[in-house]
Amino acid sequence: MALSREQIAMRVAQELEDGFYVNLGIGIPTLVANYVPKGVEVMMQSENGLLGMGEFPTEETIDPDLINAGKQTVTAATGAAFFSSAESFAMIRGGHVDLTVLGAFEVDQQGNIASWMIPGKLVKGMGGAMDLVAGAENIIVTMTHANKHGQSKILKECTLPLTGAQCIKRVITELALMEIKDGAFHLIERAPGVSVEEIQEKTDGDLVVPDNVPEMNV
Amino acid sequence: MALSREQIAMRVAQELEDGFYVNLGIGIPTLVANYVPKGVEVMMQSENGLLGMGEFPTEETIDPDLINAGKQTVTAATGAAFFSSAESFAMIRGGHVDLTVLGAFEVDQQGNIASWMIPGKLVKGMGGAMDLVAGAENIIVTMTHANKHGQSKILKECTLPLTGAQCIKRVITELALMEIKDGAFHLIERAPGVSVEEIQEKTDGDLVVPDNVPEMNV
Amino acid sequence: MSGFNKVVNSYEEALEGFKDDMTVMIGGFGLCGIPEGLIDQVYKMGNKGLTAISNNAGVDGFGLGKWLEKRQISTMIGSYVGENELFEKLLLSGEMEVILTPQGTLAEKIRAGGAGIPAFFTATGFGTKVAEGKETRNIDGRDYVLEPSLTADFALVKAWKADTMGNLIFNKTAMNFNPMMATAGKITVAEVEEIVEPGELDPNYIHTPGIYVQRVIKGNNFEKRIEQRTVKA
Amino acid sequence: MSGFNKVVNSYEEALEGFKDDMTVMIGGFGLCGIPEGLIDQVYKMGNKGLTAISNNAGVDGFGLGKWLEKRQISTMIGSYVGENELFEKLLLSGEMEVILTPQGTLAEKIRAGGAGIPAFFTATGFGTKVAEGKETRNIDGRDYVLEPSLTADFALVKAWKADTMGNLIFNKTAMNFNPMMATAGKITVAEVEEIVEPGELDPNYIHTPGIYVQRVIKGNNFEKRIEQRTVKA
Repeated sequence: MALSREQIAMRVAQELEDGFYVNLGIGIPTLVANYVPKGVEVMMQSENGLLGMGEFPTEETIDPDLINAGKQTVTAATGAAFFSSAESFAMIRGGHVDLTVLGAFEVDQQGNIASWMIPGKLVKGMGGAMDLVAGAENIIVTMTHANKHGQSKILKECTLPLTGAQCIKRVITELALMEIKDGAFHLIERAPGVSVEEIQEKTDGDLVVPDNVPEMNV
Repeated sequence: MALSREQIAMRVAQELEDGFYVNLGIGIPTLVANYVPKGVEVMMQSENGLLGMGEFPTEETIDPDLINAGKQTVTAATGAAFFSSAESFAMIRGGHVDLTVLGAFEVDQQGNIASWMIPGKLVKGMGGAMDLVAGAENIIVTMTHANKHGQSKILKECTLPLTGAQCIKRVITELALMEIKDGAFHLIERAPGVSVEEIQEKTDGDLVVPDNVPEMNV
Repeated sequence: MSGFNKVVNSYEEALEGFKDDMTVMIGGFGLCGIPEGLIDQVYKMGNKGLTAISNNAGVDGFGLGKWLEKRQISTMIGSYVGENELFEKLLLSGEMEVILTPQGTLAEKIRAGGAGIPAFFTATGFGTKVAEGKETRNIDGRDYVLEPSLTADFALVKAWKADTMGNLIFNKTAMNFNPMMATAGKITVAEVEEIVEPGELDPNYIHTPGIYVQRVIKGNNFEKRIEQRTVKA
Repeated sequence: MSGFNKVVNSYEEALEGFKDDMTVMIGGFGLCGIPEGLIDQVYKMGNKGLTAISNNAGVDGFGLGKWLEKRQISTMIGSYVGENELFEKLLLSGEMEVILTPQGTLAEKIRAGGAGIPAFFTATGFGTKVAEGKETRNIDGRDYVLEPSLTADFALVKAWKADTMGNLIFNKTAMNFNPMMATAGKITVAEVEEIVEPGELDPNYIHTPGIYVQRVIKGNNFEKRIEQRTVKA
């Protein structure tokens, strides 16, 4: 069975380590915060100037001066810090964030990612995504394996304008966890009940398949 | 009569305008703070991270965590701010300081200044002087017109390693106030009782002398 | 009056000298931490041909969305701008040029402008459209893009508190782009919620020292509109 | 123990992994705001071949002057360093290399290192010895020097207060180079006067967010020696 959005987030959450500073993008990545493993503490970085993003406020504690990068009202966790956008991206660009999780339209086997622009449609802008992919050593991309027409988004070469070049090393989709190295996707885990054949079929890029592909534990 | 150190500082102080942010170097420039004209308020910037340097402390209020760029214990004026060295030089380099006053070994008619190094003697380093001369639009150099051997320090071309190139526009010595433009020194004012001839004699660089050279009012 | 008293008493005075075709920075992230009254005043004055530097472009009818109504912006520099139908229309019709800049690069370009750094290298955007036409360089095995800095004729920022000398503190994530923009304006105007006397702000916790700020105005009735009102289930 | 508890209980632990030939940044301006205990510990350990990045080099027998006694520094990068007889001797004898860097450029190189900016242009030093061998460029009519950034294996900083998560605040001008250095060390160790629980420092006034800090140690008995004790007449 293909993973639900929640299950993708659960699988990503297994990559969290105690003491990690983490930046979660909009969409599925945001859900990761709901599945932090027991005994693991993480601090969420929000690129608009907050380290230590807390849960959503109540109607009573809502504060228009306290939002996240998705412009949602949030709270500050214990031990949080506020700072300017320049300081925030100094953290990101300087490689101080331990893990970045973000969505994408396409990734390819060179580690390129396209996530911000579909020519011909309105272009809203890249926001902080280009800085995030350029700054992080440790990035997980969450996305669906194919679009609604069944076309693979796990490509030999991205067709859309790039967000970053040769920066992505791990992708988690509803079907599989893959690593990108040496110019190919490497299948590491598959969703429970999903066959290697289905993954191969929906993967346009070169896919290296080891003898044994364990199922994810979600 | 040649000006005393205090009189040089007094003349410099006449250039202060109400609301100026000012960086004063070590030596004669420091004395300028004692002669701020009535009705004029200035804020002193100290490049180690203080805007709004106050007077020296008393024995009771002395604080090792509060020093100026000369490493002297100081106080903070009302309305002061503390910040990092990076922020401090952002102010300086970014041209936000209204007036910088510093000493020099030599200046020349191209506006070059040498103030930090005498080869063969120990080199202590340039500290913040190179940033100060590169960052300020409005710099006054205070210095003696000649060294103790009578050799002019107001030169056609600096002989010592430079602190900054083509950045100095005004020099005040014990004999004269000069402006540097179009590759020459221009005599603007002379010390009371000092003759134009004496100034010319002690000036190695090209000196443009107008018909009327008023005496300084000190 | 002391030369350090930067308080002005009207929005007209706050924006004296603001002209057509100027470059103007506007603080805020989305609608959080924007100088609402100063934005309204520019809207009232109706200046045209502006180059607006702001992370976002407001929403229809609020914030910079109002400048769009009067076609006041000829060039918009921001990182995420399309939350606004009118914006889309002006962009597609070619009435407005848009220069999309990665958010971190935008923040750093503004900081650099204020700090006298004319250009810097960053890995952000290498190999993407953002790097097109720009100098790139491999330094120690990694590829970087050279980015020039940004400054402005006016910087319009929003702070929480100011003293009369222009020392500023910001509140929580309403800080965002405001501190860098304050350093990068030839004339920086701070619209604030409260003005106090010098000495009332702790010098150890000033976010923006007064040297960067030319004018301070106490804002009227900040609306502080929330874009994504999200509460705990 | 939480992964965010960065408190260590001994100087040995604070400097675990510190080795010969490493590059180390040391905060402070003169003797103001230096991590006294960490400096002493490196002196005790006796590591050699260090590249030390610090605005100044201490005085005879105190601060970095102690490292000079044991000839621990092979290269010193600073802006103003000669207040120390031993320093002069080591420099003239060639036992130590000294790279003099303008103070503002030094501060910016360190900030850039922490912020992922590999190089930037500055007008400082153009036309002087500092620019020798460096790329220069005329940008919009002004001449600039390209300066690469600096990072370090260890950054040893002094703060006033920390919480256990490594959020730091500094006191007055004891801040100086400490915040930038905190961002530029692979391992940043903060020696502080007081350690408090998370939540006790106001998030709006944190100078150095904990993300930059790997270890926190409460210093013993700071001497805080004053170089120029100057009082009102």
